Amino acid sequence: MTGAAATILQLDGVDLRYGDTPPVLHGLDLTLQAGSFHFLSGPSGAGKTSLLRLISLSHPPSRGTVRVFGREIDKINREELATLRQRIGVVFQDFRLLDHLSAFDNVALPLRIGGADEEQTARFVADMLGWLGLGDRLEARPAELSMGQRQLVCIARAVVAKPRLLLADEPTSNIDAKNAERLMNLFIQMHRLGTAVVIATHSAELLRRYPYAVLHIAQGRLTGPRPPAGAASSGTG
Amino acid sequence: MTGAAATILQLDGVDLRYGDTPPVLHGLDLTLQAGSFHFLSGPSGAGKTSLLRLISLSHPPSRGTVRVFGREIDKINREELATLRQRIGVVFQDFRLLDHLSAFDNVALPLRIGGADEEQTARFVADMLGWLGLGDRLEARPAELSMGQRQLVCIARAVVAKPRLLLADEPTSNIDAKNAERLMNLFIQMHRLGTAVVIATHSAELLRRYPYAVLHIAQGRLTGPRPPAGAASSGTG
Amino acid sequence: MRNPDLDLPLETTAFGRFLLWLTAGLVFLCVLAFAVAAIADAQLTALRQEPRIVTVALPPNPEPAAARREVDDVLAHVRALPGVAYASLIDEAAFGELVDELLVDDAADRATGGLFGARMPLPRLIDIAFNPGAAIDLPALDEDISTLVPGATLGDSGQIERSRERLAVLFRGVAGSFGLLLLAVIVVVVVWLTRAGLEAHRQTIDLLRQMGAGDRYLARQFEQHALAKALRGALLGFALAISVVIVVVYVPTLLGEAPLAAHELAPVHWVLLAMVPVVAALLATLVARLTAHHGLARLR
Amino acid sequence: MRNPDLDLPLETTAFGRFLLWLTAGLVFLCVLAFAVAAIADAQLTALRQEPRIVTVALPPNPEPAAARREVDDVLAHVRALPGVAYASLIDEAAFGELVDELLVDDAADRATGGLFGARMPLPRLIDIAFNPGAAIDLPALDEDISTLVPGATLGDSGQIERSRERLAVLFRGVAGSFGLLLLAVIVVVVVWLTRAGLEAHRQTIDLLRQMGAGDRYLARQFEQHALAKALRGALLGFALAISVVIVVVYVPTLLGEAPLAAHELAPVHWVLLAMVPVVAALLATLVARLTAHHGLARLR
Ligand SMILES: Nc1ncnc2c1ncn2[C@@H]1O[C@H](COP(=O)(O)OP(=O)(O)OP(=O)(O)O)[C@@H](O)[C@H]1O
Ligand SMILES: Nc1ncnc2c1ncn2[C@@H]1O[C@H](COP(=O)(O)OP(=O)(O)OP(=O)(O)O)[C@@H](O)[C@H]1O
Ligand SMILES: [Mg+2]
Ligand SMILES: [Mg+2]
Repeated sequence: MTGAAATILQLDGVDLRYGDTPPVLHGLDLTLQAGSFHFLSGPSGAGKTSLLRLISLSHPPSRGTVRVFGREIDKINREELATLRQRIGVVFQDFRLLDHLSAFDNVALPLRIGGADEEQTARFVADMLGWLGLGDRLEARPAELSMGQRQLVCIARAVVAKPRLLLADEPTSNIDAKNAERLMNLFIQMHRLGTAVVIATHSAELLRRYPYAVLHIAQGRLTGPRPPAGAASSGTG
Repeated sequence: MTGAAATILQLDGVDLRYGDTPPVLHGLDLTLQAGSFHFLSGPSGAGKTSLLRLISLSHPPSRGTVRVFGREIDKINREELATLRQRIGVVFQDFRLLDHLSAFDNVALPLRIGGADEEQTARFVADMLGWLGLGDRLEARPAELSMGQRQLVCIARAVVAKPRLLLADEPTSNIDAKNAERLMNLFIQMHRLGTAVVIATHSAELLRRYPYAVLHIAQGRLTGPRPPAGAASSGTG
Repeated sequence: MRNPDLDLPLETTAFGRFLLWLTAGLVFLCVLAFAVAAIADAQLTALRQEPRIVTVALPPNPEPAAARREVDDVLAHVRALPGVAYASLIDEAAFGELVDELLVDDAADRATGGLFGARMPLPRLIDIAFNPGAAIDLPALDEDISTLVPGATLGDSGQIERSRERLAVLFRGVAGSFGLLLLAVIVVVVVWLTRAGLEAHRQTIDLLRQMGAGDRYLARQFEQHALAKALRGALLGFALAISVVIVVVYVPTLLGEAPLAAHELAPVHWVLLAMVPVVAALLATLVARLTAHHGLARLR
Repeated sequence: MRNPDLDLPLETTAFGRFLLWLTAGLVFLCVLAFAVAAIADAQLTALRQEPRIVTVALPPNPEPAAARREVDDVLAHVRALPGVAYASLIDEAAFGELVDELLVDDAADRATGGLFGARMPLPRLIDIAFNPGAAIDLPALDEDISTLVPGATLGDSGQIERSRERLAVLFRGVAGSFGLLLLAVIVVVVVWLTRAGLEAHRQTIDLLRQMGAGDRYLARQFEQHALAKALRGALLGFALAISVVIVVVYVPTLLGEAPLAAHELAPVHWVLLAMVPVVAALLATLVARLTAHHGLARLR
């Protein structure tokens, strides 16, 4: 693993609960280093997405402390929080594309919010979508894309601004095997360049094929990081 | 296969195009018998969802004829069309749950639209959601469910009114292996009771495990029905 | 478990949010406009109920017989005209008093015989009262009378009443048309909101259709929603408007200013005003239903 | 490729759809209300510019010296009062003519010496003109004068003017307050629409935040949208209202009815009316910005 082993994220005794219901996650401790790569597995409803919400600073912990890029999030003001979030890329399980924007504009959002100039934005976005095989669909609205294509747009949006932390929630759920492999290679590439990557998945196939540490979640508790599940080799990227 | 071999759906030389773009589907011929079971496979963007839109009468063909339950759809008036649609259950790839309704009310929709009485509706819906393991989440809104749970609600909605034609678009994309097997057993059960079932999937795993005919779509053209891909046995339901 | 009519989340979009308030605002204005028209109408009725009186002045004539003949000629001519209720000579003593009253404020002075006493020759005045609403050709009458008695003149006290009458007609017309225009605006607003609702819920409508919902099932939701919202909005607007009418009309009356005479509003006016919110709500419901049906027929 | 300010699809929800039309409607009503206030104000100014004249009548006094003294006493007393512009005796011949004119229509008659000639003892009248706007204590004046000259009375010709004045003040106050109320309604509507917009775009806002958008980035979109829509709506409402003012005020004037005297509106009134849409649009923008900031701060 290249890149300094700087701590990007640290959870200490974190609980998460929605409303008045019992906590969905209990007493989590987790540390993510720059350039690390983890799978996050567990049955449906176990709390994978909830954990990613905590890590992406989109839901506050009900108990415990969360530190990102060395800062404790309870002590950060709103403006700084926005800046920190610009360094985190998220592939949402439900994509969350903006229906009224084209594929191009959806992918351009993080660059524009980050204040990149339009020329650079146009180049980055077109390159990224072209590489994903959507070069001829730049102006299509999400409703005019197949589900797999929408998922690719969502992934493009998460990685286009070169985040230091990439969180992908079931990123290949609607994507065929060939594309899935290309995507995994992209994630691996980013991890080699220093991005910390976490991929939530219920696909036994992925866990088997790629030799990375697995965080397993069950009944709201985290086990792991476990060492890679199988001894299979793969990941030619 | 039980049930008379009545023809439920027939496509003759059907094209489908969106707007002015080149057709997404070309010259399709397909016949579905009552109590049949097909997988529909093909790479992302091949047209699986588009074909299901044709079959579910939600998009008209650009050319050719579509007959459902023995009726040519061009010659059906609006009221009759509504009645025919009540016999078709669809699991959407993007779920399409109504955000403002509880899981219970979402699943109850087809029964209520069909005019079922409330008592029967309540029983059917609670049974179905209970069987899927959502018995304690009846009053949750879609936003309060995990993605896999949402997909289960969508499937419950598609099957609760016992349709004669069931179309499922990637029904296990967000569901773990254990639940996926339960669902496949449910679909197989329905097919044995006379429902024609079509399941679109990109999962090589499913195709390998279940011994049913496969319709393959590529570059807008349909090949098959092919005989079952693997010789694996399974489907204990 | 829930109300099955909740399929479309109409509450959350413009249709549900704004129908109530826009109906309230428009019915408020509409009731105000019709109230102005009703007040104008009431005043018009009152003006037309008053017998119109025109006064003829004959120059003084010192010769009693000739004077009496002149008066009789004029009375005979005038009484023969269509639309005349009565015509009579104002008695001279009373006229003398009238002149005194006009120029002398003090009752004591007047008791001592006034400024003029009763010995001065005064012009003789004849009051002609026309039936309410009669059409009167005053210039022709003026000419006839000065032919009968040279020097006789026609007072123009009717002139002011006719100007007020025309003003009342103008106000009734303008305010009434404005009220009708506002009802038309309600129709336009409901069409517009229903279309916006169809648009906003396009995906949900498609989904419900996919599950076999017919046009009637869908349109009914718009209709019921429109009825509930528009009725509440209309009653709200009506209550506000009636409060304003009462404040603007009766409070100045109590303060003694009385710029408008609303106590003259007839029961029929009040009934018509009370019908405005009902008509508005029914109109909104009907229009929502028709627009929804029409819009649904066009969506595929 | 596209305008980067399009992130929030404000066009498609109530905020975008209705801001323009609601602003137009409210500014329309607001300008009308202020126009009524301005007309009332113009009439008030006109009424106050007219010197108010009150007439004192002294009873006839056959003795010339005493009569002259009485007149001088009253003039001296009155001229010493604050606010009196001038006071003068109406000359007797002129008064005689006035009486003739009042009772005799015919110029020929009048030329022969009139009904009364100039030999009758007439009351002596004194006109007192007060400065525009002076506060006058008429009852006290009445008492003073009847102490000076027993039997002297104060005419009440000022009474009607004062009633019209009070009416104009009432109208100006009511219409002006209504106009201000409508500006307040605009504020409320914008707050409400902005909140509805925040609510409707909640998910999009959450998404943009997740990508690192700050409050300023998000609030700016509401603000810019509000400015564009409210300005267009306000100008539309202003244009409509001014058209109505012109139709209602000038057309009857041309027809000779002249119920309102708008030609008396001063330039300052027109400037104030023209400021209404500008103020409304700026108010809407400011309120949208503040509401958006406040709402965003509360969302997590
Ligand atoms: N907003 C919410 N309010 C209440 N409960 C919630 C909410 N979001 C999730 N939950 C509940 O929390 C639990 C964990 O949900 P989560 O989405 O984290 O699961 P997951 O591991 O991502 O599952 P999946 O594989 O199905 O996506 C589930 O039981 C879910 O019903
Ligand atoms: N509404 C639309 N307008 C225009 N083009 C569309 C529309 N819907 C789909 N397409 C295009 O038609 C093609 C087939 O789409 P479809 O959704 O049927 O694919 P799919 O086989 O279901 O793919 P996936 O596995 O990704 O869901 C794609 O190229 C897609 O971009
Ligand atoms: Mg999840
Ligand atoms: Mg698809």
